[in-house]
Amino acid sequence: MTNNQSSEPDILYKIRKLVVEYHTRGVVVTAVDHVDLDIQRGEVLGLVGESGCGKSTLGKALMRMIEPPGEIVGGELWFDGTELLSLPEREIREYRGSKISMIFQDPMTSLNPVQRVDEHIIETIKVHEPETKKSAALERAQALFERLGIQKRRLNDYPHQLSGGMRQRTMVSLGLALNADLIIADEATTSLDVIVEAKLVDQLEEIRKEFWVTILLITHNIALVAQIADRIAVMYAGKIVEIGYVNDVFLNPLHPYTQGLLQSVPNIKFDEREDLFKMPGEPPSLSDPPQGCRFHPRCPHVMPICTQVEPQLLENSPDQLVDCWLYQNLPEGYESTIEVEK
Amino acid sequence: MSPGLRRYIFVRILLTIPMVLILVTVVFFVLRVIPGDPAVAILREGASEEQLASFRAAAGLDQPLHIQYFRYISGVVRLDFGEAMKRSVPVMQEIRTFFPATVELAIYSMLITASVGIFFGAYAAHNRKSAADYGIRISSIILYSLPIFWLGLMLQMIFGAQLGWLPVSGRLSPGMTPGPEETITGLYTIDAILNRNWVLFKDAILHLILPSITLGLVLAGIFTRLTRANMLDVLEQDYITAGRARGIWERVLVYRHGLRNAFIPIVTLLGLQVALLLAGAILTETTFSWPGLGRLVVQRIYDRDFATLQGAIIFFALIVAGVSLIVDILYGFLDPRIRY
Amino acid sequence: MNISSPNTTAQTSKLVDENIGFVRRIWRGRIWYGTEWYITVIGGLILLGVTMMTILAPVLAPYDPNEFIGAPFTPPGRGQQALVSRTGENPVPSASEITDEVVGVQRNQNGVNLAKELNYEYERYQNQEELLTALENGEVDLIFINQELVPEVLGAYPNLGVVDEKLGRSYRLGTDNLGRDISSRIVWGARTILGVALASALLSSFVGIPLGLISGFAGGKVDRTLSLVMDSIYSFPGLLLAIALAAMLGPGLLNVAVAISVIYIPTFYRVVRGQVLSIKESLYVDAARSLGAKSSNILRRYIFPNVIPSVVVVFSLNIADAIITAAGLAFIGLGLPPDIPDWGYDLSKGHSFLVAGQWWMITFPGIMITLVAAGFSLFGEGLSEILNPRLVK
Amino acid sequence: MSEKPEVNIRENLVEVINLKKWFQIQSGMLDGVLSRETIYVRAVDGVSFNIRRGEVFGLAGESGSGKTTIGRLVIRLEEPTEGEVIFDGIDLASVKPSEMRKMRRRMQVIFQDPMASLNPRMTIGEAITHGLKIHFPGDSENHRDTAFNMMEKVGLTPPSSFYDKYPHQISGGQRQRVVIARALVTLPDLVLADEPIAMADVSVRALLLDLMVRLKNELNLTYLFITHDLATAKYICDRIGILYLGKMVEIGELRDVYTHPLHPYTQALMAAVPIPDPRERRTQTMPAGEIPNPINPPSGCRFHPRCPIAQAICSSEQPELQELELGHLVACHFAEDFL
Repeated sequence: MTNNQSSEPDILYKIRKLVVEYHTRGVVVTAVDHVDLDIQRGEVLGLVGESGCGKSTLGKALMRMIEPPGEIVGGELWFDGTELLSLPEREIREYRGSKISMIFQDPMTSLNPVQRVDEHIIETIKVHEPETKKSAALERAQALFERLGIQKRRLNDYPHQLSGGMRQRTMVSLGLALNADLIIADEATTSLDVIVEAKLVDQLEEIRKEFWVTILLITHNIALVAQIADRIAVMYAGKIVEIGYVNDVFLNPLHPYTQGLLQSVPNIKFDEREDLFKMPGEPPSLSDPPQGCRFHPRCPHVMPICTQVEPQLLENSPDQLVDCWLYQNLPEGYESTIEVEK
Repeated sequence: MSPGLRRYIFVRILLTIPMVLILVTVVFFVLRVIPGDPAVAILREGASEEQLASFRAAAGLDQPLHIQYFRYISGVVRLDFGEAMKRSVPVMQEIRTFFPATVELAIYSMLITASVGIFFGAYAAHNRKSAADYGIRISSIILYSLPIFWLGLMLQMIFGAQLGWLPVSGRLSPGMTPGPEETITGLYTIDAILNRNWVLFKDAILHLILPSITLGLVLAGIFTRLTRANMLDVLEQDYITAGRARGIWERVLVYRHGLRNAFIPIVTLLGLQVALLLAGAILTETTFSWPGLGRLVVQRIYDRDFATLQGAIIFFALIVAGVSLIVDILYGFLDPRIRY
Repeated sequence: MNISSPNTTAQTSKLVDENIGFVRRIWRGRIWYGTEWYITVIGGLILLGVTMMTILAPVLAPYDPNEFIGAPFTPPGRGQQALVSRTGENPVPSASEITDEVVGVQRNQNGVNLAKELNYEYERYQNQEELLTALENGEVDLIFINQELVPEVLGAYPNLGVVDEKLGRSYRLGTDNLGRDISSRIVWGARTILGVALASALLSSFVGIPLGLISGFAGGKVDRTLSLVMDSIYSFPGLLLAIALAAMLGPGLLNVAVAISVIYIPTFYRVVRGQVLSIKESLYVDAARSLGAKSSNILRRYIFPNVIPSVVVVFSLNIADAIITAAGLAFIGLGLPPDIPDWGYDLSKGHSFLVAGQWWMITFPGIMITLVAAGFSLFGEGLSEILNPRLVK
Repeated sequence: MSEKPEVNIRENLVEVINLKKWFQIQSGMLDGVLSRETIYVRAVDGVSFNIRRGEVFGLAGESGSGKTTIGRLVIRLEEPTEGEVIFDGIDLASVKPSEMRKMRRRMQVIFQDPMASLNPRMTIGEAITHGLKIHFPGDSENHRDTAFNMMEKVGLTPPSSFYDKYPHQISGGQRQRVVIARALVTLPDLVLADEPIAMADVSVRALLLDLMVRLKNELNLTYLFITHDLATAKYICDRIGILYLGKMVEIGELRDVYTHPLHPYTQALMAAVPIPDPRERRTQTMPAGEIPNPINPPSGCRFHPRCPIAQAICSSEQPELQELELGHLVACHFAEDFL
């Protein structure tokens, strides 16, 4: 475990200046652009953003699972004290599934249709712990299933015989089979019905406490992050524009994009925000992003500097970082056109 | 066996009957109804009027159509295709003597096709967009475009005439044909093993090499492309990515998870390959003078033997229908989504 | 809900929609499609070559394909003669001055035709020894021998000398058993093979496509019966059906084309029916129906334009198959009548002479068939990957 | 453009009475002959509701609830197994096909996936004017202007730069605006919107919702708004019906159903939808199990296996829709307890 300052919470995954590019059809697209992110041990971090903002790419990059034509071109991934980018492929493979595991969006296609459910779990355990006997692995599988509320007999079924909710819980049990430290859930509940989603979210909450596992919840569903996450990170066009505790960010969003986004999220409670905020424009294409701050074409408080120079993700107050010139002293030659109380 | 599977097989068996009926009817019409008088076409213009008449009588072509059809169908059901012309030997008996040779050639060719096809198809899919992928794709296209008999002739010339390593024609060297007491299956290699007659086995294998490579390689051209396409579909599925995210070895992912899933459609493709195989056998047997059913068909075309031609075609049709039935049932066992 | 890899639609549209010339757009496709583009272009070039060969056959082919122009079995590149006489007694400074001298020639060799052409007096001898002894003992003053034999002959008969060399024609690809020029037969053969393949592909598409459209669009009983019939034919060994048909119809360009086309009707049917079914279920057809469009309108403007790309791909692959099947039929003697130059026919003729070592009779037609068939397949495969990846199973 | 023909104003534009749609499972050639009784999926099993003129009637339900099928039955893209659909006083079953095609002008559809609902081989202009060509072949010369006018309204400005483009050359949001323009250009009465904004991003969604509401008022349309997202439905619907496994469990004014739902399933749904406010975290427990297999739905009230207040009667008798409050109907034997 790395020794870090006493006040500093225990950081499980330190991501520094991560850059991921896609080379498709003669066009270079920067999906993740110099992202800095700390994931604290034991927390649920919600990573939100609209389609094409790069959050899924970031999730895959954390497991070094970027397939060509994508490529991690820069940055450092400090997981529990080890820099993952420098590891050879053979060693990184050992991290996948045992230290970091992933749950995917569509439960219907995430399990091998010709392989029984128990074979999935036993295989995963055997890959990382070859010496464990089959029977021991089966017992662990049964315990996991029981813990997640699925009947044990379902272990001998084939994936197509399980319902959507059961399959997603199987994926969770696969993630926990080797006591992974971090579970990355990439739109894990998107294709589930809202009641099943709610139950899965409850279970994730219980599991987090019991298995002391950190969860990175990647989703476009901001209301879901409000329900379950401790902290929230908002991504826009390949960059993280704001990070903070959910209570702070939801009550006092700093970045104009976060403000707009939170006001355009529909709320089912009556007499709450009767009309949705209508943000102008559309998310930019990542192949030739706007100059300077990428949100400036849609930003209500745009300043001259915003259209030329990219701001930095800096700490505005303890535990709340924001990537916007409104909260940073401007380099000389530019003056702030809008008075904002710090 | 789950009710679902039993139902699936029962339906498949029932479905084969209309299929065979349609096939047999198509053959019936092809050989009789299309424009032009079959007798003239078979005996060519030179034939005199009474030769034509005797030919029609022998083939029963002078009967009204529905009677011909009724007699034809009843013959098919009893596997009795009448007498071979000018030989007064029941066609079925001739088929029974020549068919084992075709089966043996087909088996070894299929082994080559499947092994080359699955290996290179899976390899190409695994290393998509690499030089190997394009190399394999283009060479498989060229392989399939090779006319079978031309490849056969070339191999005969190089390995037979020039280098003299391999026999270029026939199933066995002269004088090696096993007597009736040794013939069990009619497949020399199998019989040789059963009788532990290693000399016969060696000779039979030597004779098999060139023809089965010719037929096997050409068909491997299609099979590689189809396996690659199926493997690509499978490798793009989420459960492969999910497996990778669980740290499973890349090789295991491709050749165990991937192939096991891709294997199901590949099995159905094998069914289709059998049809291509039988078609290819006709040309291969003619090139290598391999005494099989295919060569019999070609020879009987020269002899204008209408009955054998019709009998052989129907027999082939039944074989193909049988194989596709077996393949479909296999499909049911292989795919858990149907079994349960 | 959202697309995991970044959304590049807006950017890529820049690449496509600038209204640049057709050729430049194809060239720009290179970066767009990568290697698939190269495959399609190679296939396209082969097709272009074959069609040029078909159109320019009279210009390209040195001789008439059916004319017995040279001596049988002349190896490739050979055919030219050398004029040889006894040294010292050279009656004529060069071939052109021959007036009434008698020239000795060997039976079945190109010298005979050359002598006839230059209307010399000539004397035919059974074999080379008789010819040379005739020259030696003065029966004849000059003889024609194959140009490549000069060193060997002069070595053996020092008292002979070469008067003139490189006379008459050389046959680039040699001649066949009847002395016909193989290169001409190759050039003229392109027209035949392309004609048969194209005719059969057109025939099978004229029957297969409409049936596929009806079956896909109508559905219900019609669809079930049609697909059962088509599936049974589809699983049948095509060549055998073609053999039966060809045997019944007899030789003739159209007959062979019909024989081959029957096999490929199910292929067109299955692809078109599959496409129509998937398009029929698509939302934009539902939207058209809710607009109140008539079925004919939907078929014409919504379904057919979206089916065309896949039909083009199947058409191209189908021609490749037809070429190989036509060659197969010719090989077993069910091909075209002998007077039409056909690669398959040449191959089947070459078969018997192979043992005697005349390899060139079968090598060149074989290469051409493979090249043209591969060309169509490459074109089809590349196109299918570009138009809708992994469509043609 | 001819003004919409005047029709005697009737309170309900659409009346749906006991609508049923059963899909046969085995459709194989021999299967019909073989199996003793054919098995059906009862996707829609007796649903009745009315849509008032000028109203946005919401139809909400999870997967397998039959909401999309009902939508397609209302605008006659599919024939019902049983029950009637009365459109503006006309029973659609009695309308001849040719007549039905003319009626189509009055009922249009907006689908969920903008890319799949536009013909890739037709330009934006052709797509929008196709409806005009069918229903107003006469004045074809000003079809282009009508289309430009509508494109202006839906925010595809300047229309000339979009008219000749193909769907793959414009963004997702723009494509959905083309779909809306195509549906509204023939000035319909009823618009079926089947999850129209589910594919859009959160920031774009508000714009599309606002656009749809504005156009409704401007062209006095009536929407049948189908969605699985109750939070979004709150911002556009006037009345809402909740579906479960092919049956209507609750109908009512939006405020009534959202503030005090009477059916246990609706209550669970309302509680399950996450609220975008960390201080209001859900406490209610969720009903057990998942949506059963529609092939053999549970007997009696279909929700009874998962219902927290289920009694013996629930598994034997199917509850009918009763009006417990003015305009607030519910199909549950014990709904009174929640009044």
